[in-house]
Order: sequence, then structure tokens, then C-alpha cells
Amino acid sequence: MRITIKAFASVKDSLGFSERRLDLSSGTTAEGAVRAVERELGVGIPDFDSLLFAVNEEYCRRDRVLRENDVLALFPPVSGG
Amino acid sequence: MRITIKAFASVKDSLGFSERRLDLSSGTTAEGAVRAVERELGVGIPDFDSLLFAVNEEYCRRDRVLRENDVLALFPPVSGG
Amino acid sequence: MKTLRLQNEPIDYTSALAATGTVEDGAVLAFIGTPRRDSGGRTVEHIFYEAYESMALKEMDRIADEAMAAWPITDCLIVHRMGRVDPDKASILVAVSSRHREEGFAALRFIIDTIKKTVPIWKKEVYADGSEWVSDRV
Amino acid sequence: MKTLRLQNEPIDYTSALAATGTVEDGAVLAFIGTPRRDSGGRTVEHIFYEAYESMALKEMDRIADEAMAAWPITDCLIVHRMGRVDPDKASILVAVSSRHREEGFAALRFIIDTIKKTVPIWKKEVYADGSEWVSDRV
Repeated sequence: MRITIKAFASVKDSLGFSERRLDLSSGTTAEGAVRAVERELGVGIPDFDSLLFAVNEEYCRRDRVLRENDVLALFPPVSGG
Repeated sequence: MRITIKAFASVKDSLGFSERRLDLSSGTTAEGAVRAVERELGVGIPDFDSLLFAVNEEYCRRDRVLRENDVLALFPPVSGG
Repeated sequence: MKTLRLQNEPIDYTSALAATGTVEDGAVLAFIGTPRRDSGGRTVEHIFYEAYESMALKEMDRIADEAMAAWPITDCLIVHRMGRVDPDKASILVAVSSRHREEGFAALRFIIDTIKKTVPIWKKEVYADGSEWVSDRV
Repeated sequence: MKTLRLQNEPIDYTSALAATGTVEDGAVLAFIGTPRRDSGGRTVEHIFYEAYESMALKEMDRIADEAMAAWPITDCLIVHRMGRVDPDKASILVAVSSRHREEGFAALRFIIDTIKKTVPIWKKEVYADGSEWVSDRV
């Protein structure tokens, strides 16, 4: 399946992209998708445990199973205001 | 002794003046001064018990003894904001 | 910094708020009071505000000092309109600035509550068929 | 009425606040956040804000709806700046209008607290000698 992964703020800096298309085997979780990207690019995202995940603009758990055309977003704790 | 009495809002409407000079015998209290004005003008101020008194721009009790040149102010509960 | 003002002119939020808070502060909290159009079933055409101005400014100053002593706020602004105010216009603007917003909330609340209790300002509601001092109501 | 906005332009208090509250309301409460010049001993030259804009607007909308369901507020305005913001300029303005100020205080507090927890916006502090995403700090 194909999904889109978006990265913001420091995660974008770590990964070196703000948006990327990914080909994954079905059943891959949100966390699995991010680990796949880290392996592919040979980078590690610092403070991984503090990261927030969203699918299709809704917060989700990192064990969320992705579906075709999902937009997965990955970002650090928010700091607006 | 001579004092000044000021009236505001509905009290001003009842008394028909905003400021007046009064001649009083020494030892007169704030309330005594107001009662003297009511008698002199032949008017009664409605809701007398709810009125607030100030002398020289500071809130005071109605049994406050007045002194020469005091400025006594008399007004209903405040309603600003 | 304290800014205390009674004015006949409409309140200019931009200039008032731009003057509240400094580069050291993180939060400005503001309260804007507007007269209500509906007052116990009667339609208010406009409001007329009267004050014992010199005493009102002294009381506002005392309230600002108390707030600034009780909470670490840096600026305190109180502007109240006098005379005629239409129901959709601000009659009062209170603003405080502080490094953290929690302190600002507490201080702002104290200031507004105290103004409404102690500052000698009175409101007369003017209707199509008469007028009434609001403080006279039971 | 809800007004939710992410914008690069400076926040115009006057037009924003004039649009908040109606003649039926008695109280507008507003929070203005400004970046702090001092951040843990370092001097902040300016801030850079980034957002996941579409999701941020959805979250802001959800927060406004929750506040309007929980308290009888009539208008809710949330404006957040994006991009570069200097330390003495507002980065966020939140305003609510309600008939009585108690409800406004509670709603405003809920909205700000929740924005700071859930809306996907990030702040990068830029110093003379570098920059840092604030959310990365422990």
C-alpha cells in the first residue's frame, strides 16, 4: 500500500523532508512506517518516545494500523501559543 | 464649621445638586450632615440605608465626625464596569 | 506600569493593548465590558456613565497597586468610559501583563471584581421611554 | 460565531476584538500571548512558528466547539501567527464573549490550555548564535 508521511519541526529537520510517499506492506503500523523510513534514510529521530502521531489529521496511537492513502504525520510535542 | 457635600447619580437627582457648601455645628457626623441637608431642602433620599459615604475621597462610616473643610460625598452603590 | 483613565472617547484597543506588556512578558489578559442591550426585559438605547472622577482614579490606583503587590504582574491598564456609551461599544477595558498567564488570570479577575464593588462610577440605562440608575435597583 | 485563523501578518487587535461579541453580550475576555525575550538565560532574537496547518485548524475548531458546548459563550476567536514573530509582538490572540464574565474566564482558560497541549504548532527560538525548537527541550 502507498501512504504519505509528513514530518514537522525538529522531526522534519531530523528526517530531512516535510512530506514523502512510502510503499509499505499492508498491516504496517504508524510506528512501523516511521521505523521503515529511519532505516531507509539511515537516520534516527531523537526523543522518539515523545513524538506524536496523527493519521488523516487526527491524533492516533503509534500502533495504529495504516491503510492505503493514509496521511501519517509525525511531530514533536506541540509548543504553540 | 464649613464643609462641602457632593452628591452623585440618583442621590444627586434626589437632592437636586451635585455640590453644596454647608455650615454645621462642630461634632456633626457624615450622616448628621446629610440629614441636615434633607431637612433644609425638604426632601428625603430613597434607600438611605444603602448609600455610601466618603470623606475627602476615602470611604468612611456614616458616624464619621466631620471637620472643617471636609468634602463629604454621598452616593448609591457603584455600578461601573 | 499603571495606566488609569476615565475618558469620553471610545476605547482604542490597539493602542491600549500595545502599551500593555513588555518584551519581558509572555501574557496579556484583557477584559472588555460592553453594556447589554437587554436589561431585565427592557431595551437599552444607550448608557450614561457618571463618576466621582478624582476618587474613582484614586480607587483604581489602589486596586492596581493591590493587584501588583499580590501577583507578579508588570503592567496594569484600566480605562473606563464616561458619558454616553452605546450598547455595542466597550465601556471598560482592563488589561494586565505577566510572565505567565496563571498570574494574569487571577489578577485580572481581582481587578474587575473590585472595580465593580468600590470604584465610584454609576451607570444610568436610557430606554426609549425613560431612564434608570442601575445602582438603585433592589 | 467561531473565527479561527493562522496568519503571517501581525494581529490587529481592534478589528479582531470588534468582531468578537455582540450587542447581546456583556463581556469579552481576551488572551494575548507574546514570545518572551529571555528564554532560560538566552536572548531570543525572534521566533519562528510552524504548523500542520490543516490539522491545526481542525483542532482549533474542535476546541472552540468544546468550549461553546461547555460554557454559554457566543463568540470564540483564535488567531495564531505563523512564520517569524518578534518578541514584542503578539503570537496568539484568543477571545471569547459571553453574557457574564465568569463563564468567559473559564472558557478562555480552557481554550488556551488546550491549544497549548493539542494544536500542532511549533515554536523555534532564534538566538544570535543559533536556534532551537522549544518542544525538543526536556
